[in-house]
Amino acid sequence: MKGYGHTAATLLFLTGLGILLIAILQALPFGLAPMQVGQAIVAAAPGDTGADNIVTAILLGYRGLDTLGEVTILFVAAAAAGMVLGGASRGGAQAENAGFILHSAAYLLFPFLLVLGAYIVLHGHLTPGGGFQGGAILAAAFFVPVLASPASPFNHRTAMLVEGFAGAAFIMIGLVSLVGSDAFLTPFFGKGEAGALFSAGSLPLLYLAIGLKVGSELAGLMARVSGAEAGA
Amino acid sequence: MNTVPQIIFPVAIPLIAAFLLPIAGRCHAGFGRIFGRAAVLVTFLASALLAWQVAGAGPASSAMGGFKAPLGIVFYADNLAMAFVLLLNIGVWLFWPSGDEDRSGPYTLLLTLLGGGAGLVLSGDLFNIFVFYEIVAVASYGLAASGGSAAGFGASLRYLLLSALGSSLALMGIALVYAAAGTLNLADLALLAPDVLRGPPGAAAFLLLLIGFGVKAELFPVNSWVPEIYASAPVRVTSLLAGIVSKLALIVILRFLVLVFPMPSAYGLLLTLGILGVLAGELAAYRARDLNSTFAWSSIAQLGVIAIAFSIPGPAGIAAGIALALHHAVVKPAFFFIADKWRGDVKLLSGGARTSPLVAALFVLLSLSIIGIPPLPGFWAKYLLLDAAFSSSPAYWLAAAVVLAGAVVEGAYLFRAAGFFYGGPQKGRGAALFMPGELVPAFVLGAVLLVAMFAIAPLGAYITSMAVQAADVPAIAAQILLGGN
Amino acid sequence: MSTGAVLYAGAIGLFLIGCYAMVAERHLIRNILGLVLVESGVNLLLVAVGFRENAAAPILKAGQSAGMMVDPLPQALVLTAIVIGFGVLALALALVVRVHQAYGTLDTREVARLMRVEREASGPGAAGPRAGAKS
Amino acid sequence: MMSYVADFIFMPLIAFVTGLGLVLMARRVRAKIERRVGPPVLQPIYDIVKLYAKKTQISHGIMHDLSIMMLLGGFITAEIFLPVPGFDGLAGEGDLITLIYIMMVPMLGLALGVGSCANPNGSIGISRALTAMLAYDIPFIIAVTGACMAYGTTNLIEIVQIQQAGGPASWGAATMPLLAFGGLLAVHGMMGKEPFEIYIAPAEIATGPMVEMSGKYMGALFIMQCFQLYTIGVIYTTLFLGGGENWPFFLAKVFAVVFISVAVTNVYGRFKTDTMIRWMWKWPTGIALAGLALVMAN
Amino acid sequence: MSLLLRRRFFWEEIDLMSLLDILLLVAALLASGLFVLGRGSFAGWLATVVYGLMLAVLAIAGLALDSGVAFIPSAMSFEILGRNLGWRLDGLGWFFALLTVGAAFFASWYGSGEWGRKQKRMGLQHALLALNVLAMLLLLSSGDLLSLFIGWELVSWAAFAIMTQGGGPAVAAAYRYMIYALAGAMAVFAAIMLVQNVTGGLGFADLQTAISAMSTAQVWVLFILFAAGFGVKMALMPFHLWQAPAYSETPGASSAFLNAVSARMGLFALILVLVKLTGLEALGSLAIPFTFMSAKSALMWVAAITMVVPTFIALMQTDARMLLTWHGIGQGGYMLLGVLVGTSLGTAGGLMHVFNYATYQAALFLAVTAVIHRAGTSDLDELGGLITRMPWTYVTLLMGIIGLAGLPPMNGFVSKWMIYKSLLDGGQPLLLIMAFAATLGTILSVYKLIHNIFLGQLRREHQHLKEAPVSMVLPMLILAGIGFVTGFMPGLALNITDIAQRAIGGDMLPHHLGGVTLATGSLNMLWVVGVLIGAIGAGALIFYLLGNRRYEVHQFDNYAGGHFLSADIRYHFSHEFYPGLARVIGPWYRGSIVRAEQGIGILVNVAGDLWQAVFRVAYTPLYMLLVVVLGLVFTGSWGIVP
Repeated sequence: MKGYGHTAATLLFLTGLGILLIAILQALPFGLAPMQVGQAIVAAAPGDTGADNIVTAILLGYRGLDTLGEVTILFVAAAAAGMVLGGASRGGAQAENAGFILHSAAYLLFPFLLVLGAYIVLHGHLTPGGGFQGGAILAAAFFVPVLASPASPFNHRTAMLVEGFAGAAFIMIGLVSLVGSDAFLTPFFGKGEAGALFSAGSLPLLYLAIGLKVGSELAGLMARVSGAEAGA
Repeated sequence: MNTVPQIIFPVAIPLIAAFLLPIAGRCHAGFGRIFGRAAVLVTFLASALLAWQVAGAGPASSAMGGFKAPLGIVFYADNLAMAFVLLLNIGVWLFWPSGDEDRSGPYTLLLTLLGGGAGLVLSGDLFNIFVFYEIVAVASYGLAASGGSAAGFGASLRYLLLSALGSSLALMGIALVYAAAGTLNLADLALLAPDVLRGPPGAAAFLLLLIGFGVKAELFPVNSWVPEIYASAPVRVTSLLAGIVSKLALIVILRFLVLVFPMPSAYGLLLTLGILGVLAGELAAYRARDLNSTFAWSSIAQLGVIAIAFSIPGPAGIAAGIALALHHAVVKPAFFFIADKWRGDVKLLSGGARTSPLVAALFVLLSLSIIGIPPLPGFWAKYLLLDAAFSSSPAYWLAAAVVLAGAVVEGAYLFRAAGFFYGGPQKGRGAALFMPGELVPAFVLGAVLLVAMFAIAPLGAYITSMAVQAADVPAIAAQILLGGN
Repeated sequence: MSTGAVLYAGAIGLFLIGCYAMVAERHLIRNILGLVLVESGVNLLLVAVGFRENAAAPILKAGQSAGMMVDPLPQALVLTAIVIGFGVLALALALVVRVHQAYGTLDTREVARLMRVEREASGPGAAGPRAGAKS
Repeated sequence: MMSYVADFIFMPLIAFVTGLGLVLMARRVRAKIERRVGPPVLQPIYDIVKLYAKKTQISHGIMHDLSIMMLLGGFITAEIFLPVPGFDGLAGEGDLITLIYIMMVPMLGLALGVGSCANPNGSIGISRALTAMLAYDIPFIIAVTGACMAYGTTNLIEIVQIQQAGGPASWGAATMPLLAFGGLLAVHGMMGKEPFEIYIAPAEIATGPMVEMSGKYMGALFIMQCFQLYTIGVIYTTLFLGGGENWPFFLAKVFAVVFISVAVTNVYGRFKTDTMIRWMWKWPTGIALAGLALVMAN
Repeated sequence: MSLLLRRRFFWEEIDLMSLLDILLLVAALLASGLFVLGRGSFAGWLATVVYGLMLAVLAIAGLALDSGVAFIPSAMSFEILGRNLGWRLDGLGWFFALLTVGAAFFASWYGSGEWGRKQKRMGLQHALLALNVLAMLLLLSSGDLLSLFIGWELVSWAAFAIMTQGGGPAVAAAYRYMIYALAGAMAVFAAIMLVQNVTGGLGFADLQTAISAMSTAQVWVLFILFAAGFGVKMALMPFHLWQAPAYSETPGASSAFLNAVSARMGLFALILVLVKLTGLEALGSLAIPFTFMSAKSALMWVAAITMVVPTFIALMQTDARMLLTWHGIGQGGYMLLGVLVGTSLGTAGGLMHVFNYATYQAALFLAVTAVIHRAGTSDLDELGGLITRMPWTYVTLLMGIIGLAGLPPMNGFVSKWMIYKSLLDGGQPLLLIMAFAATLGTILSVYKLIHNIFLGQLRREHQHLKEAPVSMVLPMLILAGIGFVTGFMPGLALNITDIAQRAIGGDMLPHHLGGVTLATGSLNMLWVVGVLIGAIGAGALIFYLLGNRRYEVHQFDNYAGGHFLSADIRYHFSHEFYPGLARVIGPWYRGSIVRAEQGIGILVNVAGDLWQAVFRVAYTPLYMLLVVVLGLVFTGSWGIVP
């Protein structure tokens, strides 16, 4: 009845849209798009930033502001979610500890997750991965115990502190570079030799700040959602 | 050719303040509010300083991270951008939530909104504009839900879904542009566009970007969220969204139109959406029953008018659009403040003028200005629009006719409401008695309108010079590509 | 089918499935999942744009010069887009929780109807200061 | 100025005397049709003198008296503006349109007077009289317009000269037969004769406007009737029958016009007000419009 | 020809520049002053005195204009958005300004007397009246199209403000007026922008160059926009529905002002734009294909229909004020018709009719307000026999209706005679016949007005009614007196209209104190009125000398077919006054235009509901999808077809 008419119409539109998109993409040459900026960056990245991982060079160097924006979005989303869920009833039944396996594994898993997360964050400029990916793993590290024993409340205070200071650190680094070479977010501290842990100037610092911020934010967010879920 | 590193301050200061605010809020309850207000004040001063510099020495640009134009991101500030940054700062300051809530949530969102909005207008890079647009979008989802009412959550969720889908379409548009042109810097694109973006991919890219950014700019098909959000969100958020943030999105669309897609199909698309927006807004507002939804529809219509203005090629259209945008930014929030105090069916407000004559008088003044009655600035904005519309192709004559017919319908429903205020015995529960504090922003805006009435000539000259500067593509391209060291 | 056609088809396929889920489905969670699918489709398209035939990943192997590399810029953009997607998703889920608590249902049409009923009911009656539940 | 004094005095007197003659003629014709002898020659004067000699003169207020003065004054002014052989009067100062409107002053005066008598029959009579005026005036005005368009002037003296230039062939009736005929039907209505006299017919509502008039008021109305017959007759002759080149011929034409109307009146019954309007707006108006079209054609 | 008191004295020395400035300054000060201290009872008298002062200033300006000065420039001019706005007063503007200030003078004098004291917010009404005068002066002295439009808007909104003072039904009528006025204003705005698009400027000269530079289609659009826009305020036929209820619901004194002058602003603008700037021959050359009519004749036919139909609608009204306002609409048709004939006689007739109309319409409205003040109602079925109680009001109403009907002793006759004469000489018989028919209709309906109010039986509740107070009767009588004096010596009024006619251009009308002497028939009111008064004197002599002494009888001493009259049975014929006519004309009143207006209202409602339904759908993302598909098709096709 009404529902089917509606789905039929949607399907019709979608096929139409698909055909049109395919037609447009045919016009764009696949695989031989003019890599004008990409080629220039690949050539200049090692010289400018000294980072092996060119994607990180772009993320923190050439398009540092994008990353700042990205971090802000995460921060805003977390703050908004916190505000939205702030009202949810905190109480709710105290669920007993999750099953034996999860409980014991959680504490076993915690150190490994921490080491892995830290490694990925610190080697962001060398190997694939970086602040965001590492941060996610760190967040998982802190969240698993909460899953394991919902009774023990997640320490939101410290998470919020870490989050705030890490974000502020990121911008401070940018502003400091502004003082140095009159352009926001310019990499400084020299480039160091390629491939070494302490190379690519201030990029690792930025990635460290991002890692901490993302870690604390996501952990806090997931804790609050699960708290709200329990309460609902 | 001046490069001004402080160009980043309007973006950086609010963001750093937003990050630190929860901490400040945690350690001392009252301090959170004061810290927030102080941050806005500092940003305003920085932006004012920058605006003064730009007005003096001409448009400034600065490459982020010191990387030359096509590679890195370049910020570009001209009079148009600075005007809207200042408008945003003043708006946030004026609509700062009243101090009763102690939670730091709305304050952080407002600060990020401030930073994101400034970045949106200043940035000269396509993807960077998308990121700042997302910041503004997420902040506005949060603020829309900050009312705490069930309807607020439902409305902002539906708005989130719609806007997120729009953003993905915009991202697809950016992908198409990048696939075609290989670069993301607006100035670079401006130089490449004539030969690369002319065909269907270019037109499709503009359409996707237009729909993506159109959600926030309340363009016709994608503004179905407007009535729900403005009905349920707190009044200060509504006035901020309706009055200022929607204008920023339109300015971004204008940037795309002027720099990257100066094609007849692009202008035609924006014109059709604008005309449909005016029709939809005015007619729906005529049938709305309570004041708040009336003004929600009418803001759709007004933004349709601004979209029509921007769709007129050449500096005249831009000048008209800016004038209309500034005027709407002053009038609409005041309307929402009045509507917030007089919720419910219009008929119940009869006799309102007796209990609060000043507010009724302000309502009439605002209605006269928004319809476009001569001595008031609204008329001069509409005059600029018609001047631009009539001097271009006949399609715009139709648009001008629609705008004029829209003004008549607008006059009809606004003065129907005014009729209730001034006429009729006071049968409903008495119109709300106003605590002076609550309506201060509305009266401030009314005063600004009156002052602007006398300062039309200088304002007009300033706006036309701003428009000429914004339409001068080669100069912008030169400033961004070469100026940024 | 050249790799390009497969990639583009995959991206657009994901996008269309996501769109269907967002538009036709009545369950809020399915809508949000549709949104995720749409975003992943667009991200895939963005990455596919930077693809080069037989080119290496944009990581320099310990000091040797850059060979024929894939375009790194879209990959950076995608990283940012993914994080943005995640942020919006988190907020969406938070809102879904609250909507469920408030209206008890997750059917979009039902929620829309309840909201309209509430606004009409609150309209004429509550002509005083806003009646919304102030938390 | 002095040359006009003679006109001021004689023109109304001539009008009054001719009017008496016309009234006498009307009564005699009616008597002949009803096969009876008819009143003596001076009967109209006897009536007027009898009415003025009445002891009780009932008045209904100052406006009632004023209306009598307006009545007589209006017609006297109209006579002065109406050129007759020998006396041009003030025709040079006021043209045909002025004359038509001066004729409306006594009608308005009568209406005000009857209104102030506070008798509903009177008011009903006046409402019917005004409706009748609306009915017959439209064809009359079409005829007048057509004539003026044909002659190219509204100055009555020149109209008469134009018609007399070529003898009877250049009379209005000759050059514009349809207009003349339409005008005649309208003039018949103006005189308030039989088919159109519902508003003053005794049998209808106690003589309508005259219900409260008695004594010298009724006398004044009798005088008005004389003036009315004379004025309408003279206007018609001036417009369509070549006006007065010499007295006997002029009087013959005036008596002929009134005779046609009087002859017709005694044969017909009486129209109701709305049928009168429909008849007047159908036949005379149609004919006059056709005449006007002819005039405009050449 | 010489003006009233032709002495060459000090006006050369006065710096002409400041005359218009003084006028505008005084008007502005009065308006703001009254808003501030409007409460006091002296406010009314103060306003009257100031209006008198303004009349004096205008008189001096008239002397200057009469001696050949083209216009009186004003120091006030702005340069906004590349357009300069200037104000200057030319003959045409001066003529209408004189009427405006004159009508305001009498209205405020009337309002400051006892009538004013009984009003709720008389102070506000005085202030709004002053605001209206200021707005009208700004409109009348506009120097270019933009200041004309600004003045136009100010006038329509000031009129809206003064209309809402009546409360209740007045607000609804004012709301309806506002929608009409707004639509008209937007049409004018579009027209002005069209002119600026063609010539790049907004001065009056630009309009003239634009007319010649435009294609006929554009000139047609311009003509229709200007005629419709200004026609709304003048209540030309299709846009006339709002005027009667709006002007009759306004409280007494201000409604007299509105009726006398406010609707004529539309005529001023029409004359200024269509007659003076565009020129009648240009309008005449705009032929309507397939017919032998041109734009000018089309507008004349509209004016003619506006003359006839409202008059016969007025005939059917049962409320005195509605009857008069419907006549106001009808009289507007006369003025426009006169001006459009094109001959100097026609223009002079049209302009003089504006002057005459202002005098007797104001007097009539003040008289009806006096009746309302005393008897409490203006419903013609509730009144009767007031002549014995309110004689002076009766005299004013009598002189007013004679003027309105256009009968000899009063000035209304002179201007109507000139309009008829110009129609006759201009070869327009059908229009002349319609004019005559309208005059006949007016005579019928004004008699109904005076009969139902003053003549017939006096009702029991009105036995102890007193005459209206002196402060109300005096202005009425003076207005009626002006009507009689300008009727007796039309030369005075014609001298004033000369100044306006000289400003319009075209040849002047040779006239003398008594009227007009033309080859094809002349009018000398000195003789006509003199002889009429003499003859009435003779009638009086006949009445008083011959026959016995008259004595009055009581109202109930009446012939009633043997029935004894008493106070409790109603013995007064006023309801459905013209039954015969009603049976014939009745079916013609189908109210087709009213239904058309409601039709538009319903259309907007349905469209509004449709658009709202579009937004209420739950699946908002579907729209986005829809638009993307349509957009891609649109852009795709565009791309393929370069």
